[in-house]
Amino acid sequence: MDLFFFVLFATVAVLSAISVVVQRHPIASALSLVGVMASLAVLYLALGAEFVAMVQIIVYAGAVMVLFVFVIMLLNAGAEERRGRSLTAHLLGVPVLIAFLGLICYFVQREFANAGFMKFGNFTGGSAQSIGLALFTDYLLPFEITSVLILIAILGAIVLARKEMD
Amino acid sequence: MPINFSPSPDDLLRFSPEIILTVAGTLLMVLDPLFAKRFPKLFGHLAILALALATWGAVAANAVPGASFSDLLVVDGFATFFRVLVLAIGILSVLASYRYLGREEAETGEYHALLLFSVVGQCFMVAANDLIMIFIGLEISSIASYILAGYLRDDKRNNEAALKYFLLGSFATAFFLYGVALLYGVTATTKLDEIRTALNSPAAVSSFAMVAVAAALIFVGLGFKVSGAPFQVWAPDVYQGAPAPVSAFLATAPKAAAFAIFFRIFLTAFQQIAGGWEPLVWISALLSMTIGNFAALTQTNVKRLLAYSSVAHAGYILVALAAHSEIGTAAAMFYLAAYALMNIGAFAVVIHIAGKGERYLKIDDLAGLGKRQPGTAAMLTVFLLSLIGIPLTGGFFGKYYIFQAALQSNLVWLAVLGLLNSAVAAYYYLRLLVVMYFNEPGEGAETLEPLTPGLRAALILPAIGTFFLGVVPGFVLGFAQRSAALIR
Amino acid sequence: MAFYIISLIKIALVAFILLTVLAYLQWVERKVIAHVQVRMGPSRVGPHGLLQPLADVIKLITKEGVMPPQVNVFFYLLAPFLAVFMALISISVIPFGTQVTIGPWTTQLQLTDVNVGILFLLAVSSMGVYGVALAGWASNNKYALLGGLRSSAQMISYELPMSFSIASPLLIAGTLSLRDIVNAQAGYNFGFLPKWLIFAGPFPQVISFFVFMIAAFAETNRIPFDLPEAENELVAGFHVEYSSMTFASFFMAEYANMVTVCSIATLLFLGGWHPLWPAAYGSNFVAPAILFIAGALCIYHGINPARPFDRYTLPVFGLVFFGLTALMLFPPVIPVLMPLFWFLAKCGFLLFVFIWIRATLPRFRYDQLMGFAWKFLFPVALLNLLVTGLAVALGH
Amino acid sequence: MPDALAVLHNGVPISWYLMLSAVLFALGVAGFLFRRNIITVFMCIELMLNAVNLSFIAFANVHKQVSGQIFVFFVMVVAAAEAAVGLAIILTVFKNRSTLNIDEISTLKN
Amino acid sequence: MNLLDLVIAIPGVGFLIALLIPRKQEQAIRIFTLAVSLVTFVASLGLATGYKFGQAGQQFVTNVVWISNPEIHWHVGIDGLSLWLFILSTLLTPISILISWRFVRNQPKEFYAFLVLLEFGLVGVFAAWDLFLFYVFWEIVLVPMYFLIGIWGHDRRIYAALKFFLYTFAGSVLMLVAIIFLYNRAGTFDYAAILSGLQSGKVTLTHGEETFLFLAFFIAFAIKVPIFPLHTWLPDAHVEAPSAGSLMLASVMLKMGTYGLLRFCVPMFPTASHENAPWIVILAIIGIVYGALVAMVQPNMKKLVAYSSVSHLGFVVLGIFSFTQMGFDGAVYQMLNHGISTGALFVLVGFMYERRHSLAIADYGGVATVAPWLSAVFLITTLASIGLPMLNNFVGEFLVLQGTAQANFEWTIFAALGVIFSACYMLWLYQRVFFGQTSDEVKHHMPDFNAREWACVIPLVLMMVWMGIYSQTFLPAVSETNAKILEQSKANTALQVSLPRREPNAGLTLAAGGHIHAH
Repeated sequence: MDLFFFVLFATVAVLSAISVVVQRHPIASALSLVGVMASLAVLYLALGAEFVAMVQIIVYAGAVMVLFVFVIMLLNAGAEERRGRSLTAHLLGVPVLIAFLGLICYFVQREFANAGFMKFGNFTGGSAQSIGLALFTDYLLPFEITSVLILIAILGAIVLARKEMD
Repeated sequence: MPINFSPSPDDLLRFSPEIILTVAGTLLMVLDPLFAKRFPKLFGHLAILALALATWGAVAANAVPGASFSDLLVVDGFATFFRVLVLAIGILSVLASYRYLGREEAETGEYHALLLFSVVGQCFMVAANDLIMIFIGLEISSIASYILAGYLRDDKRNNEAALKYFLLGSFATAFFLYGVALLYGVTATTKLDEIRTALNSPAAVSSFAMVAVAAALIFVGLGFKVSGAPFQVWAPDVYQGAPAPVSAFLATAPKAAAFAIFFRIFLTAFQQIAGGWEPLVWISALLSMTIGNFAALTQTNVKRLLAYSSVAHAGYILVALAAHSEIGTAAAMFYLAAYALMNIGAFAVVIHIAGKGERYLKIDDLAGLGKRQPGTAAMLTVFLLSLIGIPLTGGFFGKYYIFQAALQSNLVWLAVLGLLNSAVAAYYYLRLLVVMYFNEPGEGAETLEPLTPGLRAALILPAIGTFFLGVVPGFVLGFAQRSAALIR
Repeated sequence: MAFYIISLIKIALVAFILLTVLAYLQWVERKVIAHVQVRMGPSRVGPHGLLQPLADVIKLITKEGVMPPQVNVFFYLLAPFLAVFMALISISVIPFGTQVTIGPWTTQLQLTDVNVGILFLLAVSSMGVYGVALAGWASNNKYALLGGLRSSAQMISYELPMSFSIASPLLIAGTLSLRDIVNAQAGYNFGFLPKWLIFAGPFPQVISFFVFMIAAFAETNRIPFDLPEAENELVAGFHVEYSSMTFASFFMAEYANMVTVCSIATLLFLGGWHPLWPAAYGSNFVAPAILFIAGALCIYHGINPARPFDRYTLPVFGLVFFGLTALMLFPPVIPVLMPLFWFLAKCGFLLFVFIWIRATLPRFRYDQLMGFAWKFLFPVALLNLLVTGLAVALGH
Repeated sequence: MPDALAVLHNGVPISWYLMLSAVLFALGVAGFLFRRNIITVFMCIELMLNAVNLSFIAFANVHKQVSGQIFVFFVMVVAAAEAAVGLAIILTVFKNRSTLNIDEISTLKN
Repeated sequence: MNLLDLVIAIPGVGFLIALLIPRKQEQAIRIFTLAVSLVTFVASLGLATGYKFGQAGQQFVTNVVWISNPEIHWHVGIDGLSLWLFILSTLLTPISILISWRFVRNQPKEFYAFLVLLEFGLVGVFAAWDLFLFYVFWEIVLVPMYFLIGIWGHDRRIYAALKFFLYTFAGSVLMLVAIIFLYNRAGTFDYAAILSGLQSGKVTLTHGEETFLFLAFFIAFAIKVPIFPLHTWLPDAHVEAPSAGSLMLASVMLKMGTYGLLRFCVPMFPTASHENAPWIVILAIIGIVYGALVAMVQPNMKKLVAYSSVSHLGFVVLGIFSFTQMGFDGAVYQMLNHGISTGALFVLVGFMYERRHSLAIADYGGVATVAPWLSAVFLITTLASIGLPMLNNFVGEFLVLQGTAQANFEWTIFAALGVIFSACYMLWLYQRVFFGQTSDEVKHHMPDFNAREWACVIPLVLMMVWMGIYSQTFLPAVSETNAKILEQSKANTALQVSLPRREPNAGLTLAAGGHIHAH
């Protein structure tokens, strides 16, 4: 069952991610990204991170990506004409990326092949309670300081996007 | 299950600079709609006050060094040094901003609030002992900087600067984060000292390859932030496009903080695999110096020139990192202080000559400054000489210490190439001097306005600082060395 | 294996009942509004128009779907699907009652019990925006786009006070599982005052409840927040280009959302399936009594028919009601049916409120709507959360 | 490579999750490098962050620690803030230049 | 705080005070800076009188910690090598101020202030006994000279100034590498400590390291001297600089290079300097001949003098790399001579430029008839410059040639060619400028010396004669010190050299070396 879910949603995630990258229309990319996020949320659930999975959907898919879609619509961004970056970028970039990917995969496989197995329910530390406890004890400081981050984001949006008053 | 977690007074004191700045930033935001029209300068004054208070807090916190908030925050000499440095940069940036904001008729309240928040992030970064904390601090600093870079939103250059800074900054962040994730996977912790302990254990040797990958990713992320080559592509565009006082700030404070964590992470967490990352830093340092200096040779825009020069200076500091020794760390700290002073000073002159809408940014617009305003010209001369590395200026001792560290770590060729680079650099700095003193005044100089008090202070204070570092470097260096001993 | 079979049966049952309810909700709405406005409402198709929903469904299915030439086909078709999917999936975590034991099998009256159920609901509802926004955009029509943009902005804005208002009862209940939240509301103060969160706890959640309801109206795009489909400004908003089944999908989604939010309100604030007063005081007899009265009324009107047809239909209904009354009085099923009844009753009442308000209030102006969300609702919800938090903290 | 039986018996190896994460990350990087619409480029950054999050969660499962999930939480907050600011920046850019093509937004230089 | 500190401090403080004088008070600035430089000069004479002859080591030592980490000392002192160079700097500064008295109209405040700053740097260079301090002064010299050329120079001043700065700076950063390297090895910047460490073997360098360090120092000094292929900045800088700049540049700043060679390169890295001597000597000879030949064809007086400097400095380098007592003595003496006589030439050319506003030889002719005193002084200077007996250069050139002959006679032949050539171009210059038809422009614009100008040239002429007639005033101190340096360079060679190599100077060095080997 675990394997089935993993394969299913990993496939969905990868296909959606490819779709994000190759779709010409930003809206299509955005929705594909939502697809990635949703399938990742399911994988999070499987890994015992139910709270984070839900937050992933609420914050990422439900708020951040909506914002993206919103902006795309607002700007009425059209499809990209298919004239990619320079050839050299492709010639250089693709092999480097594949090498990068291969390297990471190789090391990950070497290092973590026997690190553990995911079985649904083998880790139940991801409840809202345990997250909350961690957030308000060990991670109180970063938790508080993220409020500054939010404040900056609000301020930034005001500074950059407000209408002229006069 | 009531949770009782209340910080002790010591904890709060160690955290006081951030608290003060956050409160002040919020206050500025609140006061903005009330006073923005009537007292546009009020916000600058308040910001300086807050920064000064925070500096005091940072110094006071140094009296009770130690870890707080479940070891996430560590106040040590290193942290204090960089805190004071970024706070001082903040003060100087505010001083340099008065005239600019007035000239461009920009909103002052939000500007200063963002500046304060950015400094909060940097203070937070440099005192962090945890990769996640560093990440959050980095982002606070960066996000505020993105906005500042595009602060004059009707200016196309500002837009472009903000966009590029934002895109590449976020890109870098993702790399940094991936590195953190992998590191977390190997060591099951993100606290720097625990990572070090974990990697020190004999069992960890088998994971070194993985750690090296993580280190490389973190290196990429931080390389972007410090604008070290080959990740420097954004720097020229951003520094050129952003409002001049913001460029001054961006070229110094975030860079100083990013270098602080660079050193902290690489010397604390990755000390074990130093042999692995040293060549990486070596190459990056050399590339930064070379690319920065040679690209700067052909620039005609002063801001862009300073941008490339800042890339080159990042290269010098990376040399100190490549040395990965106590003395190297101390040298980098000293250099960053000197660099911040001279760079802000140089940018202050740019702010002064740029004129409304930053029209006069060509090197030729400096022409005749030596005749029109000998005082300003003399200040710029001091900064440029310091950037070149002429003795009796901070820049000289900075370079000296760095290359001493490099030689001590047997990086002879890096030192030689670095110093030759600094000779190349002399050329383009001298070009500014040439134009300023030897050429006849142009259009920019005709319309030049007298120095305002804010700018005057933003010139004189760094100049004094530059000389101070150049004549009695022992004071700062001594502190740096004592602090550097702590992060190893 | 049994688990899967039971689950499948439950899913089929819930889907069937829900879809029927949704169809009839439309009928109820038309009837109620008609009566508010002193009209008859649908009455041609079937007795009292009871077959109207069926006719509507047949009509919508058989109508020719018009595919406007300018639309972006894929997203145009995806949008209604998304809307319905998101609306229906949220039902899966809503508990309707306590557990049922039939022979060796025991199951909850709930499709699945997730321990972060309420978050799941929030998540799904936040995804609901996509349907509307996409529909507006894919139609390639300026009215539709405006409607889509408006509604996404509106839904995002109101999601915030909604979340805050949900957080307060969660704080008191101390859990995210919907079932546990309802269980936390069991019992009575002084023996008769229900411990529903709207009444009781360290801090009664009245404000929270109202904020939630207001936000719920906005989230479901109902009057007075139905700006996305404001007929007089935007023709019909985001679904102006939709017809036949695709149009029906949006319609269905809207009603399904209504059901969902009413269920949530019931679960969070109104004690879920807990009766209004203790069984000791006879709460178990409310349902039979109502059914009995309904049956009696049917028989009465069947005997004195207003229309010729009523002579046959109403007695049949009357008999059905009597049968239900008898069922409700049958002791073995009481523990199962009573909670279900109370839950449906509260939910139905809230649905009625929805319709009632639609019949009563005019529409907001757009800036008023946003201003209301950010300047009034949000601070109120925040304040309420703070006070609740304080109360909970002091209560410990 | 654990054989299929082991997978059925033990569950999915964590390294598979990590490789999935690496693949997603690389796809994000590819998008960042090859796409030209600013918004898409930005979305690719989000994809990279998501990939990192998956790693964190997987490691949290390995180490049986909640802290990995906390990090994801913070990353999300950061991503949200970044999105707000980033989109605002994109809006200003679009307002002044009426284009979202990253190649056309390169007027600085001398 | 002894007299030496005071002498160094006066111009430094004077510079700061000069900056404070209001821009409008031009005369006040002139007088003040002149006063400062005169006081410095007088005080520096005190050094000469107080100098204890017969002691080769440094005197007037002050050694206090300036920067504690890394330990950098304010360690200054004077020995026979630096004493006269030191006084030369203090002597020439007032003269340079005087000759600019009327000439500089543009931003005079900065001009005079920079001259004083230049003096500060120069005296510091000659007095510094701490490598780091030396480097600091070395770089300080660069800045005022850069501005002097760049602001008050002639038409191509910007190009010249940049070229000057970049050449010198590039060299000096190499020196910095070497200094840091030495510090890392020896743990001190103190020259004496490093030297004794190297000699006693406490500080060991591999052969490659020593070569590297030697080359790093050598290139820095060679650029400054300048030695043949690195000399191209010099004609540009000299021609474009104002008279005062040319004067200081030729008379004192070039000596910084040769001083450095003798002070640092030779004693600290004896093996490397011996090994590299052959090609350095060849370069020096090329410089001598090449400089002279190029000077011969110059149409521009200043350029001619500038190339003659290349030639003369070639002698100095030759003398140094002959590794003989006489060669050393001659080199040092030649440094002083060159400072006086070439300085005087620049002064005089400057005077003529002030009058005629031209440096082209073709624009002159028959000056002798209108300005006899000027011609007379010029003649004396010319003769001194070509090494006429009884005048100063003769002594130096003789010593150098003799020292070279001791080492390798073939070199002497080439070097002597330089002497002959110098006679050619100088006399030819004199003939073209002072004799022949007097043109109208010359006639009307060539008044003779005034009092200020006399004040400038008299000390120089006196010195030429004094140094030519009674070299014993100066040579003993020089010789003592040189003997010590020679000793150091040999002793060290003996200790370290293990590679067999061809010894160019068969006599002295081999004998001494062999002797110590025998132990």
